Amino acid sequence: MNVLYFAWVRERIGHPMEEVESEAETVGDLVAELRAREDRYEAAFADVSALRVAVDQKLTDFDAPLKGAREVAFFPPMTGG
Amino acid sequence: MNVLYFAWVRERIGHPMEEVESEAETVGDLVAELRAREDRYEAAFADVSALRVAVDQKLTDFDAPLKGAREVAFFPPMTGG
Amino acid sequence: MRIVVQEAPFDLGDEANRFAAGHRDMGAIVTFTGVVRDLATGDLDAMEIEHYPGMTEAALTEIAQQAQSRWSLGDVLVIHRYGRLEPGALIMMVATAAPHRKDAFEAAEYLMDYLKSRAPFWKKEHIGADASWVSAKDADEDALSRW
Amino acid sequence: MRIVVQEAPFDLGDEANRFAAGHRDMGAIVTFTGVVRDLATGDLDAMEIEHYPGMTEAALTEIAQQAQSRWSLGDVLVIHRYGRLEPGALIMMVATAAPHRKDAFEAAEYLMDYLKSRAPFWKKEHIGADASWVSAKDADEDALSRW
Repeated sequence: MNVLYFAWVRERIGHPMEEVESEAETVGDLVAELRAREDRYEAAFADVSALRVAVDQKLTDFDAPLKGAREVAFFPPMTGG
Repeated sequence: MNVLYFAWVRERIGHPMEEVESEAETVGDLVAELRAREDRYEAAFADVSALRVAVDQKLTDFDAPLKGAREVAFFPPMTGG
Repeated sequence: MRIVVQEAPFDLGDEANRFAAGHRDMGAIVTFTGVVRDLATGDLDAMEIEHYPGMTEAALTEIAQQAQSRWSLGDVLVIHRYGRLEPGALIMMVATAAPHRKDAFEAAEYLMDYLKSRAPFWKKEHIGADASWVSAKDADEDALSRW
Repeated sequence: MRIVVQEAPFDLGDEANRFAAGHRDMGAIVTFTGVVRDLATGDLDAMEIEHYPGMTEAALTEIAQQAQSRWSLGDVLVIHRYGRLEPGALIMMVATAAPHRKDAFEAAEYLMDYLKSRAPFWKKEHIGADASWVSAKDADEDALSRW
């Protein structure tokens, strides 16, 4: 699946998008896999309460299942308007 | 003093303004004097609760004193906006 | 603060742009525009608006000053027309500029609530040969109680 | 309903006039415009707005549809820019048209509250060589609880 990062999450990880092969069942499982990769992922995901997640462009939470998901995005709380 | 009428009060009385010589102490006293004049005044002032009054261009109530007043206006509840 | 009472039409876009251009240090700009709405039956010929020259300007100025004292505002604009207006015509507008959106919204609603029931305007509907004064709504009077 | 996400500037007056012209059967038109506000210190060079192409449009459309299902509205407009904006630039606007002012006001406030915290935009302030992401405000999250 494609994993996207925005704002300071993107800056900490160092790129806006990557393709990830994963059997993770939930968003939380995917986060655990990513954190185990490298320090910059650990830094980005250290405090999950400061993050928001969208699966296939819909806001959801870290318990959400990933079955069939094509796109997962991580970002800080939004500041539009 | 000048007495002004607006909207249906003006239409019932038949003119928008008149000069009135009066020793009335309050707006209510002035209304009583006007009602005693002619049927069209009686018709306009029959239900004072349906009317609003301004003295010298400031909204007030029927107990308001008229001492020194130069302009009194009677009209229905306002419908601006 | 700018208060305008006029018979002539005004251009919403021009007014909104001029108001916004003067307040680029404000984060939030709200406008409200009132339009002459046709009746459900579609047979309104015109809305006639009578006002009380002199008192109208004074009342609108006082309402705008009250809004400025209650909220943190950069500016207030009120434009209100009188005379004979056809369906679709713009009757009036208010605009507020504030550092934050809550102030801009609340002040605009306050201006509208007071302008409805405390500024000396009266509306008369013309339908064919008939004409009738629009009654004040209890809901408009009640709206003042929240402020 | 019209949802626009663009880098280019927009003209508030043109948009307000176009929106109003399409809704002369609505009695009430409300607009909200957000402006890049300089800091108190006056040294903001630019506000950079990042967004999530695709999701942004979907999120704004859903927010607008929610507003239309909750209030009696004739129409909704949302315009939001992204990219680098200088102080004084217009960031975004919403407009609502409704038969009555209460619906137009409430729907516009609802759109703004959701757009602030539920549409995927992120702001970054550039001050000289420094740049920092704007933190979400608790007050903005709390504002959602009233709906």
